Parts: sequence; structure tokens; C-alpha cells
Amino acid sequence: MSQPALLLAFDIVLLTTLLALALAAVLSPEPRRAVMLFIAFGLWLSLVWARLHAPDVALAEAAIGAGLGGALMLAAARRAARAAQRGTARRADDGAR
Amino acid sequence: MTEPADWARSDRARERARDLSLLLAVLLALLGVVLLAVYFLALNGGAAPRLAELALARVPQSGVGNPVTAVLVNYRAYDTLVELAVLLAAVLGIWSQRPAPPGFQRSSAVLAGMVSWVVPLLIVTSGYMLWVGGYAPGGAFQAGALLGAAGVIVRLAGDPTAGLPGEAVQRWLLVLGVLMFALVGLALMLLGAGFLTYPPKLAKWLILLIESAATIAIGTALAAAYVGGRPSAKGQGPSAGEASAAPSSSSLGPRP
Amino acid sequence: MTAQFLYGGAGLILFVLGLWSFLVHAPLLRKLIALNIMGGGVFHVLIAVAYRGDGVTPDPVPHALVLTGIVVAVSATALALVLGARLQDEQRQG
Amino acid sequence: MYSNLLTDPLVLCITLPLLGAALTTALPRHAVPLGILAALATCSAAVTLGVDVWQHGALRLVLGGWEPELAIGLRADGLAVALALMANLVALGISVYASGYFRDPERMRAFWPLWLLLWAALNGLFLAGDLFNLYVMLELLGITAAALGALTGSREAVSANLRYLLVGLLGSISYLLGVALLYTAHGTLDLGLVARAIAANDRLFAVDAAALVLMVSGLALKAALFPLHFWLPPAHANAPAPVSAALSALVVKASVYLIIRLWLDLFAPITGLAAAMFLALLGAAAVVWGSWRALRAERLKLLAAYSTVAQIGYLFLFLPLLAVTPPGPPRDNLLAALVLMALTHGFAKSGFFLAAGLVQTNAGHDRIDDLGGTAQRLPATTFAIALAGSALIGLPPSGSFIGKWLLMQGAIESGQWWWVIVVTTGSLLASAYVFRVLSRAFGLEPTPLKFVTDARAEVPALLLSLVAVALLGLASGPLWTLLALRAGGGA
Repeated sequence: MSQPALLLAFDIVLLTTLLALALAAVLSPEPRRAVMLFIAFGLWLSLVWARLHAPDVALAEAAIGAGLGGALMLAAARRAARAAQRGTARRADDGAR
Repeated sequence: MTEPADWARSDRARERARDLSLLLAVLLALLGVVLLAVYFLALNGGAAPRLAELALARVPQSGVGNPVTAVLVNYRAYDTLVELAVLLAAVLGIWSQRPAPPGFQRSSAVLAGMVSWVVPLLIVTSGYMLWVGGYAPGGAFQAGALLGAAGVIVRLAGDPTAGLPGEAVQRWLLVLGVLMFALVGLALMLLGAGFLTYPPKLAKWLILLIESAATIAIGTALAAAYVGGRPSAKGQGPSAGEASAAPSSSSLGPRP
Repeated sequence: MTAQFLYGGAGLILFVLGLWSFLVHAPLLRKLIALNIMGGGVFHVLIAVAYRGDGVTPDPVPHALVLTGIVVAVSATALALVLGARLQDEQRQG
Repeated sequence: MYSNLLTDPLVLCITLPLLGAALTTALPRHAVPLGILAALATCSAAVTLGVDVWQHGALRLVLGGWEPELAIGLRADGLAVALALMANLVALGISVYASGYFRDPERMRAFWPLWLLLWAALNGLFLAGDLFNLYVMLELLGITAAALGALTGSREAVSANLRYLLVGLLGSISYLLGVALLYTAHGTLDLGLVARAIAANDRLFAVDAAALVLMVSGLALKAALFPLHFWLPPAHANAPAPVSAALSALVVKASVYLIIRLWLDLFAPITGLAAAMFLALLGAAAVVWGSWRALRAERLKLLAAYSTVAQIGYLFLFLPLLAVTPPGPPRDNLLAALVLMALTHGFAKSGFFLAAGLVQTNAGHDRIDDLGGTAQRLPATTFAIALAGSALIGLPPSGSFIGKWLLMQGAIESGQWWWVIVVTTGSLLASAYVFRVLSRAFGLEPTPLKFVTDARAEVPALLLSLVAVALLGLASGPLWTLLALRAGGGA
């Protein structure tokens, strides 16, 4: 295979993975899983941007978009999971404490 | 959640919702095709180098070597000023809603040991990132993000304040970016150079000054956003309601 | 040009995907993920437009715009999450 | 060019509130005096800017001393200055009112910096000359508005404003995609330069049209144009009174201003009658639906919020008329009428909300059916509501009377008589909902002893309503002169 074709194939693999991650994040009903997938999406996005010669933006996206945004969402997902858990456990015992 | 008697109805409702989301999917797919076509046209519209050549040509006069930093803190510095205001607004909005929820359980010795060298490393890297942003990838945002990340790690390790100082100091750190930016800009205006128009000789140092302030503000704001509430007055005495609302049973390590 | 179209096109698909998810999913967290993916799509378009092939320095202006956009997006996300948490707390107590 | 004192107020209008926000954040104990100081300073900067533009014509400033396409431009033409002046005067009134409104010191401290940031965003939006800068301003506006709206912390307020925040984000992302397309096609972000490129290059019609649709629909969502208004009533009705006033009178107006600006300046070569007609139909639906819901509302603040939906609708009725009217005095009349209605609504609605807030704190509720005796307890406030109400209806001599008159005249002259029906229906419904409030407020009780009971709270509401009725109606002439001052380049 010639080099441009190889590069094109590489690009297509990069982008397909990106779209697959986004689709998985969007379709996942379970909060923690969705957030994990979103973080993976953000990190992959920054990888793609590095490929497009945008290292500054890639760094920022990895650190702020995926990293901090993900951490914030993860905390919220954990809280949601805990609330759901408490909802089911309430009947049996006040076990959440 | 649904009562058995409602099942039939909720089934129908669910079916309807699925139909609706399918219909929306089809419509939006159409929108996607239109957007792709339009984007193709736009790409071939003949605007090709756009601002690239001009922006790159002016870099030597901008006081920094990294073109992206030149855009951020020089050509389009005004955007960056407003953006710092956005970050400030978000933190103020968060503070207006609730006091800081309690942090996580103090982490194990191993983790604490790890934190004690990761955090200084992050802070040093942040300083390096700020400095290197003048001529290589990096800059105030990335540096600020690293500072914020250090705060997140500190909080995860059990310090509820995320290593941030008390409220009074924190408030000054938060506004440092906006304040420095606006004051430098106004000073330049009063001296006759024009708002945020750096004289070439001073550009490098003024930009470094602004970027340092912005880094601290961004780092503080990101860490404060992760804390997720107004810093409590002294130490941490979360109210009873808060304490029961979020038991500190979850930590980084496995649940007891 | 092919790469520009390919990457930008992926960004547009992300935009539409996020929009769809925003419209059909009710939970706050899913809406926020959807919005962030939409935003990521627009940023992706800008980064693709800035790309000028290997060996050529890309257009720095869109890069700076995206940097600004990323910070704005995370600020809004943080505020929305705290508002959501506030609602959840109240639901539990009330 | 750069050490020009003339353009300094342009910068000060935006930096002074930013500085004020920084200082009120850093020194929360002195938030009130610092906030008032910043409010006064900002307002004087805006007035100075108005005088400058009046004397010297439209102003333009390129920041940083770079080429205009590379840097960010600020611009102040007649339209921008007219709205900025209104916004700053209203904001000053709101500031005075707010200085005595919040009892809880914690809330007071939270209010001031957010409020000044919102103010900065408003001025920044009115005076911006750059597409991406507008995006950042929109986000600042959206975030501060939602945070302020949720300030009471009540369940309704938080959930309504969370929804508002999300909807606003959706709108701005859509706007940003439009900007990205325009940058791809035309290679610059400066409003004037993009406008020139659009006019020069009709091969890219499809791209420009797509950008127009993305940007205008994003902004219509933020401007609560029917049927995208669903988020507005709960968000505005549950906010603290000074915030409701700002949201309804100013924040929504900023998005409308931007639509008008894009429609008339940027996309002028490609906006046809059909597109204008579509927006006007939505506006007509908003007029009827909003007025109807206002009539049925049980709470005073909800009534005011629905009335905002209707009043925003009127502004869109002008678009198809402007589309078919060639440049000349009739078109100037239409444009002036449009701005006059926007200004009147700004003053009247803020006065209305401030007064409603007083009624609420005084009576402990704002249920319209139980307002009996308000006229006796709060005569000045009731008078303010009556004045603001008459401006909302469009009674003479209010500014909206002239606005509606010219709107109907334009509609008949351009053969689009059906808008007259919409305007009359809206006005009739408006008089019904205003008189419903007033008839409850005036019970059969003895006349009051004191006209004004709490000056700091009542006078701003009264003055704002008075401006809407008297000043804008009787002395609207200068507006024509002001609006004739257009910026070079774009239009």
C-alpha cells in the first residue's frame, strides 16, 4: 500500500473508533458507564487532535475536557448510583450509612 | 418504579417514545447529510489559507513564539479575558448554591505517599507548562488545568478543600486572572497604547504576567469547581443534613 | 483536503449524534454528555479546518477558539452538575 | 487612532463591570457599596458612549493594534447604542433596587459579582464586532443568568434555571457551528468583513443559509421565540425579583438584538421574504399564545413572564415588513418602531417585575386573586404597575403605542394587513390581563396616607415605568437620528 492510502486507512480507523466511543457513551443508560465512555471519548478526541497537529488543544482537551469534566461527571454519577442504591436499600434497612 | 396496573400504559408510552426517537434520528440524519454537503462547499469556497498565513506572519511581533499562545493572549486576548470571566461566573454560581460537600475518606498511607509526590510534580510541571507555552505547546490553560488536577487529586486523597486556601484568599486567587488582565489592558489604554495593545518591547513580560495570573485563577477555579460548593468558614463542619446526604463511605480504595 | 473533509465530517456527525441524544434522553447526566459531545463535534470541525496537511503549520486561530470553547464548556458543565446535585439533595430531604 | 479618547467608553462599558465583579468577589463584605459604585461607573460610561456616538457617528475600535481580520473589533452604531443605553439605565435601576432586596447576606454576596458579570456580558454583546467573541459573550450571559435565576435555591427556581442553562447551551453550540461554517467559507470572524464576503460571494449561498439557520435557531431558543419559549415562564417567574427584571427585560432582549443584527447586517443579502415570513408567523403565534397564557396566569410574576413571550413576538413581526420595504423614510420608521418597542418593553417589564417583587415581599405571595388592598398599602408600586401595564398594552403616550402604530401602518402599506389582526388581538388580550391585575389591586378601601413607603425599592420601579410611558413616547424623536448612524463596512 502507498503511504497516502495507509494514512487514509489510519485516519478512518481513528475516526471510526471516535464515533463508536461517542455512540456508546450516548447510548449507555448506566451513568457510571456512560461517563467512563465519555472520558474515553474525550481522550481519544485529544489523540485525534494531536494527529491533526493541534498539540495545544489536545493537551487542554485531555486535561480539562476529558480529565476535569470527566471527574466532575464521575462524581455526579457516583452520587446518582448511591441515591439509586439507597432507594432500593431503604426498605430493608438504613444500610446506606 | 411503575405500579403493575400502569404497565400496559407505560408500555405504550415507551413504544411511543421509541417511535419518536427513531423519527428524530431519521430527521437528524438528514440534517447531518445537509451539514456534510454544506461543509464540503464551505471547504472549497476559496477562503483556503484563511487567517493562517497572517496569524503566523505576525507571531514574531506578538511577544511569544507559540502561534496558539499568540492568538490567545495577544490577537484575541479580549476573548480570553471574557473566558476567564465565564470561569469565574461558573464558580460563583456553584458557590451560590451550596456549601462544599464533605470530602472523601482519608486515603491509605500508600496512596497518601503517592499523592505527596504526584502533587508537587504536577505543580512543577504546571510552572514548566506556563513557561514553555511561550514557544512550544502549552500555556496558561494547560498549566492551570494541571494545577486544577493537583487539586482534584488532593481532594480525592481526603482533603475536602482540595488543597485550596481559606475563602478570603481563594476569592482573590479566583479573580486574579480577570483583574490582572483588565488592569493591564486599561493601563495600556490610559498610557495611550490602546486596550490590550502591548508595546512590542514589553509584550513578552506583560504576557507572562497575565498568563501567570490566569494560570493561578484557572487552577483555583477548576479545583473549586471540583470541590463543588462554597468553602466552609473554618476547618470543615458540614451541617447535619449535608453529612447524612453524602456519607463519606466512598473513597478511592475498595469499600470497607 | 480529503483529511479536512473526513475529520470535519466526523465532527458534524458528532454534532448530530449529540443533538439526537440531547433531545431523546431525559437524565441530566446524559443531557450533559450529549451537549459535550455536540460541542466536541463543533470543536472537531474547527480543528479540521485549521489542519493544512502534514509538514505545514496549521491555522492557529481555530485552535485558540477551541481552547476557549473547552474552558467554557467545562464551566457550564460544572454549574449544571451542581444545580442538578442541589435538586437531588432536596428531593431526598423533602 | 488608538489613543483616541472617543473610543475609551466602548472599552470601559465592558471592563468596568468586569472589574466591579472581580472586586465584589474579592471583598464580599463591601459588595454593596462596591457594586453600586461599579453600576454607576458603568452606566456613566454607557451614557458617555451614547453622547460620543451622537456627536461623532458610529464608532469602531480594533483591539490590539492588529489587522481587523486578525484581531477582535468593537463597534457602536446607533442600534447598538440605543439598546446599550436602555440596558444600562435599566440595570442601574435594578442595582439600586437590589441593594435593599436581599435580606440574606450570603445571597447578597453571591448576587453582586454575578450581576456585574451579567452586565458586562450584556454590554459586550451589544458592542461586539466579532462572531466568536459574541459566542463567548452569549455563554457568559447564559451562565450568569442561570446562576442568578437559581439564587433563591427553591426547588422550582433551581430546576427551571437548570433547564434554562441546558437550553441556552444548546442554543450557543448551534450558534457556534454556524460561526465555524462561516469561518470555513469566508476565512474571518469580523462581523463587517464576513458581511462583505457574504455580499460578494453568492456561490456560497447554501453555506451562508445553513449558517443563518443554525445561528438564528440557536438564538431563537435563547430568545424564547414561540414554540421554543417553554423554558422562559418558570425560569423568569421563580427568580428573585431584580433578577426576573433583568432576565425578562435585558437578557432575552440581547438574543433578539443579535438576531436582528445578523438578519439586517450580516445576512442581509440572503434573507428573503419567505424566511422573514416564517419568523413573523412564529412571532404572531407568540403574541397570541403568550398574551392568552398571561391572561390565565394565577401569579403576578408568571403573568409578567408570559407577557414577555408575547412582547418578544411583536419584534419578529417587523421582519417581513422590513424585507419588502426599500431603504427610505418608511423603512427608517419601521426600524425605529422595532427598536422603540424593544426599548419600551425593556423599561416597562423591568418596572413591572420590580413592582411585582415588592408586592410579593409585602403581601408574602403574588397570587393575583388575593391582591386586594395593594393600592392602599403600596400606592407608588401599584402606580408603577399601572404605568408599566399601559406601556405593555401600548396605550398612548407610551413608546409601544408609537411602535405598534407604525407597525400597523407598515403592515397596511406593504399589503400584509393580517399582522394588524395579530397586533390588535395581542393588545386587547394585554389590556385584559393588565386590567385584571389592577382591578384586584384597587379594592374599595380608604385612600392611602403615604404615596411612597420604601423609596429605594419603589422609586426605581416607578422611574423605569415612567420612562417607558412618558419619555419614550413623548420624546422618541432622537431615536430616528441615532438609528441613522450606521457602522461602515457591514451594512
